[in-house]
Amino acid sequence: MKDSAVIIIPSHPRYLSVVRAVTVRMGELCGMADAELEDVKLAVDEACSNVIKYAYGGNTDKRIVVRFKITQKGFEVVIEDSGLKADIDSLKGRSLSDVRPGGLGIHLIRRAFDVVDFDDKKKRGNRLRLIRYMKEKNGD
Amino acid sequence: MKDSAVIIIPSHPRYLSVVRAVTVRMGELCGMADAELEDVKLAVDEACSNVIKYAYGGNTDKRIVVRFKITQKGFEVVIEDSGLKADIDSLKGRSLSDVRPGGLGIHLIRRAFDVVDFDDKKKRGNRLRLIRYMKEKNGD
Amino acid sequence: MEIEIVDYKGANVVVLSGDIDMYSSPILRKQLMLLIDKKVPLLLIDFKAVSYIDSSGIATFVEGLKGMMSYGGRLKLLGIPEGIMEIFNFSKLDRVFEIYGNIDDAFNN
Amino acid sequence: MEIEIVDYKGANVVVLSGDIDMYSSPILRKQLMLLIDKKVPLLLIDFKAVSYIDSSGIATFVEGLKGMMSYGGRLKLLGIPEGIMEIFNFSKLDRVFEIYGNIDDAFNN
Ligand SMILES: Nc1ncnc2c1ncn2[C@@H]1O[C@H](COP(=O)(O)OP(=O)(O)O)[C@@H](O)[C@H]1O
Ligand SMILES: Nc1ncnc2c1ncn2[C@@H]1O[C@H](COP(=O)(O)OP(=O)(O)O)[C@@H](O)[C@H]1O
Repeated sequence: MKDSAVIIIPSHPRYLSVVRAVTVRMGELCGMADAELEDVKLAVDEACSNVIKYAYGGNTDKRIVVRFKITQKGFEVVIEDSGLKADIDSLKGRSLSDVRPGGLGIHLIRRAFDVVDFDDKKKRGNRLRLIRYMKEKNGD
Repeated sequence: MKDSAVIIIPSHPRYLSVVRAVTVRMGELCGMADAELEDVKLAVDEACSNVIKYAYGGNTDKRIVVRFKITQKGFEVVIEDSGLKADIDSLKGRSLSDVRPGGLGIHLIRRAFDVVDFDDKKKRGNRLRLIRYMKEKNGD
Repeated sequence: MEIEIVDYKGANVVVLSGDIDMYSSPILRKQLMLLIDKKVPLLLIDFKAVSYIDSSGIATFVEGLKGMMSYGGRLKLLGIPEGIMEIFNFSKLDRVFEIYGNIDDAFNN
Repeated sequence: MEIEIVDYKGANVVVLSGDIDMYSSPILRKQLMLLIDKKVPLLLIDFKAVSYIDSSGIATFVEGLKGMMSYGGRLKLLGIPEGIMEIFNFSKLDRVFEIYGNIDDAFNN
């Protein structure tokens, strides 16, 4: 299991801090700068919050599995649940000029990750795949 | 899976920072104070370092599974590997008055946890069970 | 997240610290709504020690702002750290909130 | 962990920051051994910005100390944060190392 790690948490908001901590450490291992770490941490948190809210309808004792993978191309995060299937069409945030609470999470996820994709092959629940391509570094 | 979390890492020292981060967050959820958090973080790190060194003989692409559980009684951490069985008799640190490199890890683990126990029932590899009993808090 | 409510020249200042996320924002929401239900004319939110905010935290302030605007109250945010300001900018909410550098600026403007 | 080697009145100061663990201590060990192989008479280790040390880090300094003692060199530790001092105390190594509050004390004693 080279260059990957998995964290499994209950679907309770109090464990989101655990996921954030793992995300930051994995991002550091991937060589991310502070601003990138902040964006990626927020995005993974938002995706897990959405699992709690929508896939599990607020049920706090289900499981969320978050896999991290550091590859040549970048940083990959896969978030799995066994809750209600996401309706891909409803998966859009509000227009940012429409000021109201909510609808911001999806934008924050898309801002941090180049690929944001639900895996159709998963039978029960959802598997959301996030990939952030890493820019080549000077001198590397 | 109420009040528990699992982190799975490769047996490479660079992932120890991930385990430390999870340990601290879980300890916080358990209500630990800063000094306790430091002790527990160090102990879990030492136990995982020993898995890399002894159970896996320095092999860095095996798996380490660390389970955290917050119970009424306290904080439980279970560390599993699929490496060489630990020889329980060799599992003692040096005398602290014997100054030499090494032999400190076991002491640091025992300092933080009330129970430090290998599970005999595990067939392949090791399952180390660590429990720290939490003191009742005033007013709780 | 920790919440402390202090008085500054007669105004309520909500001093926040730590992470505002889906776990802590309902607690924050409750505190804000207690003040808003009392129709406080001015509410200052001190962000200096906030280390993190997610969309549920942002949503809580949008809700608070709408609540206060309904009776002509003013909600002012101050001391927002750079990383958090960046999220207000991104979500275009920097145009909607009154944002100040420090408590004096917030109080006097 | 970051390592910076600076000069202080002709002495080598190894300024460390971040976490010293099983991942970073081999890197630290290599740096110390380069200096010790040159038989530097005095080596100051600045711990002020060290956030964490595990037993592999401690072992690295024990090894460094033994290496320096073999030729009469002196290894001095300074600015050790409280939480880290606690581990030196627990392991009874506070009696073995020369430990100082700041760089002047370390240099002058
Ligand atoms: N994991 C998910 N499963 C199902 N629906 C989701 C999921 N994540 C987001 N959605 C849908 O996408 C919409 C936009 O999500 P988001 O931008 O996070 O805003 P918010 O959750 O604040 O409404 C949500 O209102 C919801 O309908
Ligand atoms: N997970 C393990 N598997 C097998 N043996 C172990 C394990 N952990 C510790 N040991 C044994 O216990 C001894 C003491 O461990 P420790 O106090 O961590 O010191 P060190 O690793 O620095 O020698 C080790 O030298 C080793 O023989």
